[in-house]
Amino acid sequence: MKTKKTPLGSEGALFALYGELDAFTGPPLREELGEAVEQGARFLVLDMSQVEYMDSVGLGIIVGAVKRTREQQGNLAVVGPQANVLRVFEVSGTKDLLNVVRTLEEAKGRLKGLQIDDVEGQ
Amino acid sequence: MKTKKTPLGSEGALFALYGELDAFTGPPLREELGEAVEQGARFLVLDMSQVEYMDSVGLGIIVGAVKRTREQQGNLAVVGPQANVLRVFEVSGTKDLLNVVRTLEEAKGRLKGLQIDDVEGQ
Amino acid sequence: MSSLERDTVEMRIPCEPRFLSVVRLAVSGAAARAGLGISEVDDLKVATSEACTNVIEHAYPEGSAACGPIGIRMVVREGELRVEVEDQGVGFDPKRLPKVEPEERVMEEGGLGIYLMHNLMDEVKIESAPGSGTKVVLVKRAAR
Amino acid sequence: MSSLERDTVEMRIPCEPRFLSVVRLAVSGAAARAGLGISEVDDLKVATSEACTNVIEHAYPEGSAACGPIGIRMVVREGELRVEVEDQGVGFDPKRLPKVEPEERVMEEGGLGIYLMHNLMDEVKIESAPGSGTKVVLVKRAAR
Ligand SMILES: Nc1ncnc2c1ncn2[C@@H]1O[C@H](COP(=O)(O)OP(=O)(O)O)[C@@H](O)[C@H]1O
Ligand SMILES: Nc1ncnc2c1ncn2[C@@H]1O[C@H](COP(=O)(O)OP(=O)(O)O)[C@@H](O)[C@H]1O
Repeated sequence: MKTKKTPLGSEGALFALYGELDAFTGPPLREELGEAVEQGARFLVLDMSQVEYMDSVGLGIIVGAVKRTREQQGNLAVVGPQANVLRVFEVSGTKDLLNVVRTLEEAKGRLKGLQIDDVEGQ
Repeated sequence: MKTKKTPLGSEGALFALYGELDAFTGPPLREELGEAVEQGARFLVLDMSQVEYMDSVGLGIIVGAVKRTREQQGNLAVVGPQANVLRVFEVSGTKDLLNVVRTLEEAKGRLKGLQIDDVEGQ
Repeated sequence: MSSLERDTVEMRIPCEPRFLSVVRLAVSGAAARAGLGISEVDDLKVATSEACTNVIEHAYPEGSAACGPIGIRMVVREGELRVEVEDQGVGFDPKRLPKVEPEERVMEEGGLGIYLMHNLMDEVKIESAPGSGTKVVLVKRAAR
Repeated sequence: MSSLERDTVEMRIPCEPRFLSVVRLAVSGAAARAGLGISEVDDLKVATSEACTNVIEHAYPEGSAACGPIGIRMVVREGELRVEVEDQGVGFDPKRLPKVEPEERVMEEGGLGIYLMHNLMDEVKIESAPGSGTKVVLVKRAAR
């Protein structure tokens, strides 16, 4: 799974994810998100519009990341999943918990404490 | 394989083909092209821009159709195949024989005897 | 192969996550031949992947070196695909799965695989017992 | 499955053209895992389909009711996919294929399958003899 990371203010990071998210591609992503939080990004936005597949392994990784951000009084949001990926969030009852929304604007709204000013330009 | 047939002048027919062309989907297409020639369409144009896959079974069917049109002093052309399908025409050395071209305009140019006037509007 | 099996595709993959995508592609193809629609195919991809991932993660606790192959059978009927995922691993008692709510499971970062299968498929059957391997049967039908 | 086979996906399909697309999808997935590019994957889809179509059309001349299953093995290496297509049918002598030019074959509406395999693959090996079935080995490597 390819990823592209962009800073989001001083305490946040936007990850654009590409391809399939399963037990093969998941573990390196878990590492990457964990490191980002360790390095101070307590607000994470995952752009999942280019993710073609996700199952419970992906869910588990995202849940792990949201827990880590919240330990730092931060949070996580998921932006723009395609129909098949959205269905997995919905069926698992994790859509609200994981702040699954359609636009980056909405995601910022969900991340209370994220310094919006720094982000306006994105 | 889905097909869509449009008249092309009084003695021709344009077939738009959709999907995969292999030993499963080929036989009904062979029937359909054969019938068209029998019913007087001695000029055939195959729009292959929406064909996602073709192998030697498809080649055989198109060669069969070109032979039938030529028996009636007609001809056949193939328009706009995608890279993978074009490769099969090229590797098999059938690109010229089967008048594989990029546009409907070019196809008409190859079909000497097709009454272009009737076709202008297409 | 008897004539009864003219509708069955069989597959065997090594017990490794890199082959999950190959299984999903084959399942997509079989589901299309069964006449299922896009969202039904998507559901089958997830459920089949969950079953195969479980073999990789749970069937051979001694470690991946001991992990045997995963058998996948796809039975293609008009309007229905049946997928069977089989291993010769340790097995488990499906009745003794912890009964927790999905919200709780989620915060445990796991335990959602079988829950998803049930919610995405028309039928799920798990044949397993400690010591004698596991067979998961998934059935998805075309909506009318 | 021995550790030697940790790179091998096996498949068995009934001898019917409707399953060709399922094989192509599985081959695409395996080829992607081997690191092959899009046009290499496309070549493998054609060559594998040709081999399977030949089983359906030639291996069981008594007719399709007698037609046994088609075995497909995909061996995934870094930068290389090897596909083996096997049947238990009548077999043939690969050395006695008619030597005609592709242009002539084309006008016969057939006889291009093996020609295409040779022109699309890096290696083609046909192991066959009258009475003892056929195994076609196709190898495609990533361009450097
Ligand atoms: N093929 C299998 N072999 C052995 N145990 C299994 C198998 N599939 C599932 N299990 C057991 O069922 C439990 C629940 O599985 P699942 O709902 O997929 O959640 P998870 O895999 O995240 O634990 C697993 O933790 C495991 O104990
Ligand atoms: N699996 C097979 N079993 C028996 N005969 C085969 C098999 N594959 C190929 N052949 C023989 O090789 C010939 C050439 O095959 P091919 O080049 O694919 O062209 P075509 O299938 O159009 O005849 C076939 O006509 C057939 O006699």
